[in-house]
Amino acid sequence: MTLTNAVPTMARWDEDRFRRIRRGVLANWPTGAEVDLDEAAAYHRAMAVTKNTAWKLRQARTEGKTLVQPRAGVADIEQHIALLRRLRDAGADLLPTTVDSYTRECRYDDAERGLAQSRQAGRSLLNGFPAVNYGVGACRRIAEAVDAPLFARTAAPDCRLTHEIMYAGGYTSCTAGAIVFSLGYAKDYPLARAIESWQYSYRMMGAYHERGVTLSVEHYLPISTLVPQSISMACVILDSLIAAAQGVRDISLGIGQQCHLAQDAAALRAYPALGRHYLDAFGFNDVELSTVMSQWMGGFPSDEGQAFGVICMAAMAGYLGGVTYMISKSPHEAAGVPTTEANVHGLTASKMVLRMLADQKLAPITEIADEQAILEAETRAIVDRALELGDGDAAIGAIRAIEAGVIDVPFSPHRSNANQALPARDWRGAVRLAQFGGVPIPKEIREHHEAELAKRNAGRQPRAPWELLLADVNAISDGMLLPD
Amino acid sequence: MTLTNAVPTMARWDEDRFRRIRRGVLANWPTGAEVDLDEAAAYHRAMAVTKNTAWKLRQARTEGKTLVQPRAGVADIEQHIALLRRLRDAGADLLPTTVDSYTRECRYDDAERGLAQSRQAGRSLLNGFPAVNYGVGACRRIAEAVDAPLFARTAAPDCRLTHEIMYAGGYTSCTAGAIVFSLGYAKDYPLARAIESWQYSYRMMGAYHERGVTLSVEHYLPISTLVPQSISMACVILDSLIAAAQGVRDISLGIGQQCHLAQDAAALRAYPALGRHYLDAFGFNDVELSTVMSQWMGGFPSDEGQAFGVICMAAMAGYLGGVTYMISKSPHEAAGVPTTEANVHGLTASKMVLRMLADQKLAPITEIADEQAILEAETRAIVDRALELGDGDAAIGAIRAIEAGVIDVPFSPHRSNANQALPARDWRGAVRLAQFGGVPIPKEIREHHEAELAKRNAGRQPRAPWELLLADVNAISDGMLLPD
Amino acid sequence: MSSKGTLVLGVIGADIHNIGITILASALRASGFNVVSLGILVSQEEFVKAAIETAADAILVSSLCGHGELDCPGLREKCTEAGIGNILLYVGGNVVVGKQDWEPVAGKFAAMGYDRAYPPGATPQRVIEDLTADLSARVEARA
Amino acid sequence: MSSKGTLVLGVIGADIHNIGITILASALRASGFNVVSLGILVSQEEFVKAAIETAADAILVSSLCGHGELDCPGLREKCTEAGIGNILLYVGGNVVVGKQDWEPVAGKFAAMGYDRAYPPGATPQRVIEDLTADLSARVEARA
Ligand code: B12
Ligand code: B12
Repeated sequence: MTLTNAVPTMARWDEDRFRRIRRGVLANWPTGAEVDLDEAAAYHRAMAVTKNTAWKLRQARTEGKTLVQPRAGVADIEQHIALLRRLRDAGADLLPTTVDSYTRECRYDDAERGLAQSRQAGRSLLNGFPAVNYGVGACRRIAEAVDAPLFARTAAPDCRLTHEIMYAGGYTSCTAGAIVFSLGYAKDYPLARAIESWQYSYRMMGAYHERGVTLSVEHYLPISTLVPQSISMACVILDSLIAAAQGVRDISLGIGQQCHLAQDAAALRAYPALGRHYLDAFGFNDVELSTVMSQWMGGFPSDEGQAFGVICMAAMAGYLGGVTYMISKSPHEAAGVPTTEANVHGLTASKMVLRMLADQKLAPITEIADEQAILEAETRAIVDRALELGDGDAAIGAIRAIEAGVIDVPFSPHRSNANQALPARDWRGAVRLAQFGGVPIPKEIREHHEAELAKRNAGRQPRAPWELLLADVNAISDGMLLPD
Repeated sequence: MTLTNAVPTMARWDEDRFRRIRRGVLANWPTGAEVDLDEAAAYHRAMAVTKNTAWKLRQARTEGKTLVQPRAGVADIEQHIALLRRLRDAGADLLPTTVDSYTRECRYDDAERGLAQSRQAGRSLLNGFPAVNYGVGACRRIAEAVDAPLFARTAAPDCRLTHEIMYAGGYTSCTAGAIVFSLGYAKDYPLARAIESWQYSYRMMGAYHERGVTLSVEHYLPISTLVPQSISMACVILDSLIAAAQGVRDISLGIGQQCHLAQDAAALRAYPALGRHYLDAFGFNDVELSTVMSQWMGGFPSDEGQAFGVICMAAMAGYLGGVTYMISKSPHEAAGVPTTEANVHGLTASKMVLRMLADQKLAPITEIADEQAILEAETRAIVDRALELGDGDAAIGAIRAIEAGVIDVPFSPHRSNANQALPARDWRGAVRLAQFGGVPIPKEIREHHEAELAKRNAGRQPRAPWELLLADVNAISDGMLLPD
Repeated sequence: MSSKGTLVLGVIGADIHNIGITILASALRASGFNVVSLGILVSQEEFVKAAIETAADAILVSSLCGHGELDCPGLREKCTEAGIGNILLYVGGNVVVGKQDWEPVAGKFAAMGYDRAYPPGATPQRVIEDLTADLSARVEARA
Repeated sequence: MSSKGTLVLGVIGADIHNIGITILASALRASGFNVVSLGILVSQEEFVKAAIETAADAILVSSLCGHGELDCPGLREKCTEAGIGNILLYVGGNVVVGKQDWEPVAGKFAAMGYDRAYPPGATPQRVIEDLTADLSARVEARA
């Protein structure tokens, strides 16, 4: 799996390079031999269009509907199929297959061991479905067992073989992003290598597109607990440029819910125009854009009622933000992988709120406009600075921006992350920056952050930003938005 | 229990009349002998003020907080106490004691039988706590076992003995209303008698007040599935006038959630000024007013996730309406009396949403103002007409208004109810009237109802109002606001 | 018989939940039954009396409030005493207190002599189908 | 000893959940421990190596992703082989897949040789109290 450590540009790979590296990728586990791109593209073309994510998302956008996708993945394929069918019956519009942690880290031998031990124990010891170990045929069995688009939910700096297997297996979308997954999931995986690994995956999707099959990606920064939405959005936009350059033609721009209705909705409302702006600037006018929100990605309350409160607030924010689809959580979130029933209830609660609100055709709440203007200005400032640093190249720019702390993700485990920016919630629970580090937030907005944070701290014992942040991190799981 | 059938006026009873009737009331079941009003008032005065509902509501109003009260009642007192303690630990601000159906109907011998059979079966065969059979001492045991205000949740045309026992037993509030409970809970109990029976209860609370103890009432029309909020509100205001006239000094004005955010919030926002207007007009300036919302009182979805969706929407509406307190439902609502855990989860979900929203200090959504103007005009039209019919007397006016169909409650089981008004949801799910019957809705608003309903029906097969109503009644339990 | 049959419908005991029977009555009427609705707070005696007076084919007992185990036993016996022991008896609503497994509950009501018992949220369609089947089975049996 | 003790902390296996240990590390430091944080994706070998190099008093293994049953067995044995068999071993996070009763799970990790195992959502306070107690008990035992 030869990957250079040189700084990659965003330029589209030539066929040769893709083919050369591909041999190594597919050789990495026996099931790689099952993949034949032409045959797989034909398989997709023969599939009902209703099973294609891009088609389904386009339909939802046209009808102004919000779709819901839960997370789900277990070690045993029969149980996994049963789980997906139950979720589909309960109203899931898009069906997930969450891949286990070993597979994410390309540790297929460990996944094999986990699979064997799971079979022995009669329950899943793996936290997801080890798709690579199962191979293409097994994935197609899943695809043929359900009547909705399938989503490969895996995330790491290198998901190439998983993508090969699952896309050939009839999946039509995946969670994605070189930058977002490096900053969210990696410690010392070099950024340059991560970008190349993702360029491979994107090029592969491009190859499908050239064969008449549109595959979709969902970009979002998974470590979103208190990361300002603009920082997430900037990463997502850069990843989207990198993806589009390789030929990806259907992208969902994602955020994680932060439980502040106006700010969450504002991010979702800002996304389409922002995304369009940058993609068009690079000439990617034919890339279709959707928006997606993951329900609260921080520590969940262990009380199941409170968990439903968070879930229903997410649905509310998604509705106000006109989101295309939403990834639902369950009342078991704090405890562990949910039972089927708990998973279903997270889904049905979300859909109930979405449906009831959709009928009411509410105007956006007044607070959204202000937050949207702020997020737009911030995101543009970060992306523009990154592109400037990269001399107009999104890949180079992203790496330099991270190294310069222009992109700085609080809590990122990645060694390249600056860790100088510190967020905090303001007096109304909106996420602001208490320390800006190298993040180029425009001056007036900086002052706004400071003023809103000052209102929160007014009349209280002064607290160190770090201390405040700790309290804020635990607040939702303790049952509130702002800690007392 | 001598009650006349003559039309009662709202005039305050003289001591003599109260004392005379009281003997009969207390003689109705042996535990009645335990009640001594002076001793009971002293008991209340010695109680911590934090256990007084009026005090707690005033505090909530001052702090702008929303309190939550679940429903709960089982046959066995030990289990009932354990249940209340658990709910209190989970954050219930006001503690309920839901009284069983036999007690509501004054069938204490049947309640006794239900109690005996419950003990035998080791589970509650009664749907509530038979407070009269237990008596004053038992109620005080409950009051002393918990540290929050206790609410007697009983409802019927005649709750006099239950009130005597529970108020003497340390309870400080009850669900109430001659008009609302006649129309919601009775078939052929004469309205005049119901008013007299409630005047007795109110006079009793007045007697406590004169002894330094403020007891509270919660007025709301329990049959609220699709009853326009203005009709509910008119009934509640008339009941409040009748109550205040006998000396009640703390009243909560209630609605049932109808799952339309703006309309529910508008009703709650309209209430304080409307209530103040009428109470002041009659000189009851010293009556304190709160607002209360019961979460959706129609058929609940049996899917527990969907049920949480409804519960969280209620919290959202309550927040937007600035409600003083809310009665929470549980995910078991459609199935039966909830387990303790299910009850707790309905409570914690509600509180989570309320807390998260409170921190965000949102401005009212734009749709509220229009709905509020409509509800105010409608409610005033109905109440004014009723008072006119009663020559300025709320009791006489209420009876005549019901008989004239000026007050007309869809689905009411009461034989005096006209059943000519038919509601329906409009294109955005707001509840309108499709047939007005004798309800004096002002002309422009009438036209507004018609126009909004026409938008819903535009381009569809014409349906009879009754047919539409049936579909609307089942919609929420089927998982949506507007049926397809 | 011009109608599909005469049904006596009511809410038993101290129970006041009348929305379900309102919906049910209108659906049953629309599908051709002759429905005699007694409303809420109906005693067993009133059910029997109405069934005799109207020569009803079935009694439909609604019990939502949870007191079904207290209010429903004995109705079959009262019917028998009154000479209508074979009348079709249905019960539905939320017939017991709390969320319980349905099978044992159904068994209890069968043992009380109810021909059919319905779990919470039974749809009018299902009731109509069952009534149609049960009543025509009886007509055939008599023929 | 100027600090309350030296702790090696990390997220084991293929697990990348680092927010918990970030919080935990900062709380432990604030309360006087010397914390060596290895971050995410830490192998058993790395834990042992770091413990030896820093002469650590305890190893705190975080496992959120659910693979605790696969990733955690054998660490005690590796410690023993490396000559630090008596080191205090804690494990916490969401150590198994799914919402499970805690008692049996705790038993499993005790059997693997962990001195303490924590259910989901353990607070730093509790960890600090336990560490303080366990480490001072050891000091006393040695004294
Ligand atoms: C609305 C309502 C009320 C209103 C009733 C207004 C009115 N006049 O009708 C008010 C607020 C007054 C009320 C009061 C009480 N209620 Co109530 N109420 C409800 C609620 C929310 C909806 C009922 C309803 O209207 N459903 C809609 C209709 C269309 O559906 P349905 O009634 O189920 O009927 C359908 C089918 O079941 C079927 N069906 C019905 N009967 C029959 C009979 C036969 C033979 C057949 C074949 C079919 C059939 O056909 C109908 C059409 O599809 C239910 C919970 C729920 N289901 O969500 C609780 C519920 C029924 N109530 C309950 C209780 C305990 C009470 C109270 C004792 C206390 C309280 N909660 O405040 C009092 C009782 C007073 C009394 N004396 O009986 C409990 C019963 C508990 C149990 N069985 O374990 C329930 C289940 C709520 C709960 N989970 O605790 N209630
Ligand atoms: C945030 C999060 C993520 C983020 C992580 C970002 C990051 N870089 O940290 C992202 C999105 C990337 C992610 C990915 C995945 N996640 Co995740 N994630 C969470 C989540 C929502 C919150 C974790 C968190 O930050 N909590 C807040 C911190 C402060 O609390 P904490 O971690 O519990 O730590 C505290 C205590 O537990 C204790 N503690 C922690 N470790 C230790 C160790 C010791 C020795 C002691 C004494 C104490 C202790 O101290 C901390 C301070 O109080 C949890 C569910 C939840 N808890 O709500 C799921 C959860 C942990 N994730 C889960 C899973 C399955 C995954 C994925 C496999 C798939 C997925 N769901 O997408 C991938 C895994 C990737 C991988 N290779 O491991 C599951 C694990 C399932 C299980 N155990 O049964 C959970 C429980 C969600 C669920 N219910 O399904 N996740």
